[in-house]
Amino acid sequence: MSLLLIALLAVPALTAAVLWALPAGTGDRVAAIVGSVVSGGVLVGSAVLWWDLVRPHCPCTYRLESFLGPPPRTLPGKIYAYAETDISWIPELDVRFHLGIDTISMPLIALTALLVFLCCLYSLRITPRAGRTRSLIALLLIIETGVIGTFSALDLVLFFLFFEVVLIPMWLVIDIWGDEHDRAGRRRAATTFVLMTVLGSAVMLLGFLLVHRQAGTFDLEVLGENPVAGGHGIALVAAVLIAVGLAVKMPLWPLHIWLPDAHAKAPTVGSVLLAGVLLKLGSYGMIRILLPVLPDATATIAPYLAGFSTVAIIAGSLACLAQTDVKRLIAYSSVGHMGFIGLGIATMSPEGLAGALYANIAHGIITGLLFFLAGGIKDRHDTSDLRTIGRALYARLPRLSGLLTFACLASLGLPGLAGFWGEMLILLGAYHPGDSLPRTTFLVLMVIAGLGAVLTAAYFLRLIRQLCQGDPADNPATAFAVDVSRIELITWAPLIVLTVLLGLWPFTLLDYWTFS
Amino acid sequence: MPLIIPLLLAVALFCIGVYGVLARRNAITMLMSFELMLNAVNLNLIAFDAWHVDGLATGQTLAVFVITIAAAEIGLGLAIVLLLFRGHGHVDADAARDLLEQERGAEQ
Amino acid sequence: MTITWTDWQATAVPLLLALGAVAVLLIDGFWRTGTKQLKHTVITLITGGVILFGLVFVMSQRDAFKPAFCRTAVEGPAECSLVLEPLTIGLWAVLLIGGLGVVGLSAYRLLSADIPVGEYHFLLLSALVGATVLAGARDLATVVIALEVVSLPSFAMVALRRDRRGSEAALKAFLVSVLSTAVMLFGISYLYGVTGSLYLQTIATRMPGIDPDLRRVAFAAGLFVIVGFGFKIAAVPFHGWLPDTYSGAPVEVTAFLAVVSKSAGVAGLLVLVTFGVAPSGSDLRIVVAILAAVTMTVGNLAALRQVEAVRLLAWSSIGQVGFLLAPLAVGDAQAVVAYLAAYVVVTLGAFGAVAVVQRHRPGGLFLSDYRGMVRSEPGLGVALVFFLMVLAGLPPGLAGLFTKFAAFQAVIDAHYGWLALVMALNVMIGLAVYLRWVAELFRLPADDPFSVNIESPAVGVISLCAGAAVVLSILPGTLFALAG
Amino acid sequence: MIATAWRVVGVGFSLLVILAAGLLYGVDPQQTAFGGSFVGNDVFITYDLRTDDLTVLLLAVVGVVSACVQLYSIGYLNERVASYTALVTLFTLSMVTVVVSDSLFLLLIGWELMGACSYLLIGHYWERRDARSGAMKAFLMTRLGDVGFLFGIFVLGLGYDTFKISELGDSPISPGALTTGTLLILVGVIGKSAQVPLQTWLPDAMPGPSPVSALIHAATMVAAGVFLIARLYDVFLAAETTLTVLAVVACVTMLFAAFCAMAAVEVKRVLAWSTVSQLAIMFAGLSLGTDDGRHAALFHLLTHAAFKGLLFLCAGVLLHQVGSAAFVVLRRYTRRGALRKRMPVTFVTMTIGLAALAGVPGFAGFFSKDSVVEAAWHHARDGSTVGWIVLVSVCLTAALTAFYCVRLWLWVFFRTPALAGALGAFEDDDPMADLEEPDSSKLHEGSWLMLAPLIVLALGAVGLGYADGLHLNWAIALATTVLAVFGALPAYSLWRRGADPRPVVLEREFGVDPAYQRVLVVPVEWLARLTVGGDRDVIGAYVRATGRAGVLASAGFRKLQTGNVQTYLTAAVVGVVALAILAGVIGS
Repeated sequence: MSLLLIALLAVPALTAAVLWALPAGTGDRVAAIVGSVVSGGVLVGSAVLWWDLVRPHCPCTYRLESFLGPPPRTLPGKIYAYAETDISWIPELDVRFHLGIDTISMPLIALTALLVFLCCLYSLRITPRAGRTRSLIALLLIIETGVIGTFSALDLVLFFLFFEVVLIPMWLVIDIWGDEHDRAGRRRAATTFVLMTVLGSAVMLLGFLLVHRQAGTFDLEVLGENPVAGGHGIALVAAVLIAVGLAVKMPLWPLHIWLPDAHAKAPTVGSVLLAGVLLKLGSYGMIRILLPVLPDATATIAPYLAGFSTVAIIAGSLACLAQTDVKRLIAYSSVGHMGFIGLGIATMSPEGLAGALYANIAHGIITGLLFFLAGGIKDRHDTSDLRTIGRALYARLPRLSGLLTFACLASLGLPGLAGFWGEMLILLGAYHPGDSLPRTTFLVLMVIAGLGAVLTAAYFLRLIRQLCQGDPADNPATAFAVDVSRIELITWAPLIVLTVLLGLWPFTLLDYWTFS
Repeated sequence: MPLIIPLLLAVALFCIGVYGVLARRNAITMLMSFELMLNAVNLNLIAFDAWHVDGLATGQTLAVFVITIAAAEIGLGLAIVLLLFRGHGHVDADAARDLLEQERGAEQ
Repeated sequence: MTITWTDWQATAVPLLLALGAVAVLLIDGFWRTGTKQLKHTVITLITGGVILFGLVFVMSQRDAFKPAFCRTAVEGPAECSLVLEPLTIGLWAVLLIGGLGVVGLSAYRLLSADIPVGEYHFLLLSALVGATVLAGARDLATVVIALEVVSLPSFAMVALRRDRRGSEAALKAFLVSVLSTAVMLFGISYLYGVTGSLYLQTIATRMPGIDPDLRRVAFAAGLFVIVGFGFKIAAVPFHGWLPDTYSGAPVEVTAFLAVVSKSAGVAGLLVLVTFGVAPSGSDLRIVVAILAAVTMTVGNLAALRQVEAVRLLAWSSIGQVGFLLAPLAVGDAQAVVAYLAAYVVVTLGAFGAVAVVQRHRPGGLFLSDYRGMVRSEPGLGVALVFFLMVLAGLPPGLAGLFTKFAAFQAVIDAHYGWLALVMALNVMIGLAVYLRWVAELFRLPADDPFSVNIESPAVGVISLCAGAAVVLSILPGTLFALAG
Repeated sequence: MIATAWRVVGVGFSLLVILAAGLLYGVDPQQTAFGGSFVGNDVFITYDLRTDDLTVLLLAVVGVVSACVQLYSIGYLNERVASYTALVTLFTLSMVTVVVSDSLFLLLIGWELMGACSYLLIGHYWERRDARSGAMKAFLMTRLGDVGFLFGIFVLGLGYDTFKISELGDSPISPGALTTGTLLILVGVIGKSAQVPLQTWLPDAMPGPSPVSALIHAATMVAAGVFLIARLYDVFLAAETTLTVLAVVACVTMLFAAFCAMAAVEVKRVLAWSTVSQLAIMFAGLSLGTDDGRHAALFHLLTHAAFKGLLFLCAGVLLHQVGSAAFVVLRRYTRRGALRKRMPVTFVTMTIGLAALAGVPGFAGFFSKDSVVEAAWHHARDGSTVGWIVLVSVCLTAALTAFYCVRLWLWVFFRTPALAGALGAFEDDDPMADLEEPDSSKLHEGSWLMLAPLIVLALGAVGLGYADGLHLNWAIALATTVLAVFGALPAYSLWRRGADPRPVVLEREFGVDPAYQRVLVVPVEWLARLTVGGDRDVIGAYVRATGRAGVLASAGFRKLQTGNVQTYLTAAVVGVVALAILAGVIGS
């Protein structure tokens, strides 16, 4: 099935090329349709791939056993590749074109495919004011290629490569289709985003090269078999470099500074992909590379990683409490949530890792939904500033604001919705972290993170209170033609359904991630 | 004659040449300073050649080449200076400043 | 007495080029009848043919080892002045490709009218002769002479238009270069004095053995030699002449300077550093590393705010040289050649695009003149974006990415951590530089979009470069296979 | 259309719950598990259900009250019905989940869903500021408790190496872990049941619709804390410290709340505070650590659900018909006895409810409270300090309860003999005190949809006292009755004199809320502003500074580019020297 995986990578990119080949004037609508069809195909393909992956025959799943009893354990983050493609690409540099998936990366790939598909679907009717939908769709597809590639790369250089593929398209998306009222602002946001990320990935590359110097290979499978030992010296340096590089992407406090602007200025689809998918590259990299390749060194830096993550949780939540812009607020909430994920990874415990992975998915879905909703509100009011929008949205847009409330509740980790399991497992992981880690530190961090969860609730309720509730009398209701249009409903429905499903039935996913 | 004397002389020549290149504005003078420097080199080469006597007189050979090079350089240099004079009406090296970038649309 | 022997195949390419040069000169001189176009075309064809033949020959000689002008040394292996070996092959290939590209860029109706065709091509070929010899040279005398043979024609080319700007540009380049030659020769004289030989390998073998008092002298001498090349490749702080000369010379000549003469300089430095003057572990390599760090930083930073296309390319080429010096400092010839190859190809393309715009747009010097080209001139715009991305080393410009990657790897493997960090920083700055241009290209044109029908030769050259860059991006292995 | 559908669903679901309770009655305890997956080596997350008599009891309570409330709401509410009914139904569902779940995680899900529903329902009238703030406050305070609850689950679950409630306590556990875990669970309980120090949200939750108050904030959700401790009773029994803490909390809370109720001037607020103190009485019963203590607590839970639900519904009728439940407004109608005459059913049922609350002999509250007292007495007799504390404070609370019940009853329904100051007593906190007489002719009884539930619950408030056989300890019964009378008399005499002295400290409810405001909310807002400022002016400043530095450097290099070739030459020569020195330094 490795052909299928390669197709998942190639098809979007080729489609993008084809779209650009289309004449400029025509084909905006066509482009949207083509994009939707293709990304839909990719979604189906990833679904097939997933099904094939978890089929009993495959050695990297334990679905059957999990009904019989405790499934076998796997090392956290270590790849048990399926649908492999392994071609020597640049022998001089010891770079291989090595792709493959396992149960860690598959859900993320599916998530990517889903979100891109929804974005294209959304663009069928609702497009940024700048027009040029053709290019927008093409860029979205290229981003899809890059992200799926990152999630399926089994070679450090390849990982780095796909990691970089995403940058320029996203920069263009923000720079061209961003907030049409604030030209300089969106330009600055885009540039800050791309430059910080590039610096981060360059630093990460240094780490990879150090790993190569120590281990003599870039191949994740080989490195998983015999990781770089030693918690100090070169290994430590490499771990720090890689962690910093990924932390920029993730982003962890205090490297998060590019995020609020980028999310706030980006067009709706851009924010959705940024928050839903791109941030996951960082956390995925940490799980996929740091833990299995540099276990000892990671153990050395884990407490600091956890500390910064906790700071991120608190700082993000506090920052949200003082925001006056919907999109900025949601962006900062991502900082907090990614902080939770970072904490989960830093615990190096099975619970924490499973939680982090689960939170990855959940955050992708919920925040995607949130940004869709925020985009809807912004399109209707032509601003995302709370004070300008006014209050009492319940009166003006009952359905939309109802959905917003739902999404907020989901995002603040209400049990029964997707957000809960991730955070719960992460806190559980922090309650008894990996053996080599200082337990007391993590207990303190757990408590602080718990308070952070309360703060999260606080700012989301504040948002609901300031935006949805309020006396219609003193904000005269502007009449809106549609509350929630059909396309919006179609686009958002899958996310809503998934939020509920993942909240009520976590077991299917959790069974994939049985670490020891 | 100890080796050191010609070497010191060469260094002195070279330094004078460098001074001339940096201090004098007239292009022709600068070319002459270059000549001084190259001759310092020649002096060195000859001296060293005399110092360790190897089979084929490498130093002297190179010295001959250097002289040739100097000739060629001066030839071209004079041509360029001529061109400069035709264009600018003077041969002051530091007065030729047409090629500064224009300040236009610095921020678009 | 000593007998010297020669494998003439090693000298075939330079000889061929020299013959071509003479032929061109003669044709130019004795051509009376016939239209200007015909003459120009013929000359172009001859020049191109000669270079192409040389290229084919070089490619046919892959992984051969053919020394020339050798004599049995007193101790150790034979001492040779010119050696044809994989490294030489790679460098020659790069140089010849560059030359070919420049010839293509200066085809009929591309070369600005007030440049005499014959001289131009003659000078071009003779400079190529020097460049090829320089890449193969293995003794200091040959190096010096070859270097001069590269430099002097290029100054002449700069001044070839015989106007104010040209003369000034030539003067600046000339003065700086002459000073550099003098300094280098001074250094060489001391090297000779210390080691008693001009053969690189002999120097390399004797260098460790010299008595400690002379060690500092030897060090200073090596430093002078390297500095001489520093002028040539415009490493900071020896770069002052470059932006002015680039903006003063005709675009084709600028392309020549940026591609051929710069590659020649790098080739010479590479030969010097790897073969004799700075054997691994010597402090001189630290000097080169420092040069690299300073050069890339200053170059990129200065490019950050440029508003003229050519000047931006000039400064960014300084930054690129910094990146070239990094693997050079650790003596990784393979990485250097690969980087050089990628750089040559895309720089040719970029200059081609710039030439087109400057030719068709009155006073089209500024980045703002490129606004919206992706929409109005899709082919050219996309190609330019691709070239810039290769220069920045980001996808889709995989050729640039992997050559930078190789540079990083070389530096890291040689334990130059600090240099690697500086390079990482510069990747960011460089990206910032090129993004400003890319942004202009992608913006919607405010007024009069740039749209013309481009001359077919230009289209040919640019699309060739683009095609080559694409191929190199898909199969970066070929880049690294160049130098064996 | 949708609204009707939801109404049908809601009522149907409540009836279903009642049916389930009926079917399960007397059936042997059963457990079923579904789902489930291992996370790590020692965490097995699964959904388990269980049924036993505790389940049945709670199911019955939930079913009946929610059925009543659903019916009542049909008459009570006529805007945003769909969302309202849906949420009430969802709430019932989650309460049922809590009751039947045997897995701590499933229980947590139901537990917090209840909180969410309560938040949304309190905010039902989101136009009103007090509703908005009340809702937010309620959610945040309970959430704060729930974090503790979650940590408690971690400690206990990992301590006992299982997250099945029915298996907790089987395996050995370190005493430290046990105490910590139970205490953390207790935090969650305190938050949910509005005990000190997290009590302030319940009175502020009153702006919600009265049926909601009846269902969530009186009968079921707030009682979930009691249920939870009863469910985990074996674990708590093992943890002495926790029980003592619980006892102290309970006693403080019951008195505190009772005092606050004595000074409240709005019917629903009085009832809210009384709910808090009644819950405290249940906890007191549990804190005794004896079986009959537990039994008494659950008995009180049952009766309390009936009469407090009833009272809230009555208040709802007043609110619905009169438009306000503030004493001062009601007084206007009362002064000519209008209220009593116009709404006889409400009057009668409310009287019954108040009687039950005050512990008038023969009514349900009387028996349940006595059983608590009796349990406390037994425990105290065995020489337990906790027992004594509980005994004393429950008795005191009985007196105070009688006081505020009588006060409420008299002031709302009866004209004062001393007409002077009859109104004045409440004027000071009344915006429109000098309004002319309202036209009480429009005033009339609520619809039968609303009255039927009243009657049902009233029957409960009377009859449930005899639910588990009639066993009466005459001495204690006498004592409590006397105490009740002692509490009632001052209220009566004050009312006769038309005076209602309200000590400031009581009116301010001991100033807890402002204190929280000052200690928690203000600093957090301050910190928030600090963080944003930090991001903008510290971290962001670094980024901006980097950019600016780049620009400046670039400009500087352009300045160096003088165009004068000799500058370049000089720079070069200087560079050579500098390089030599630098490399020399590095080399040596």
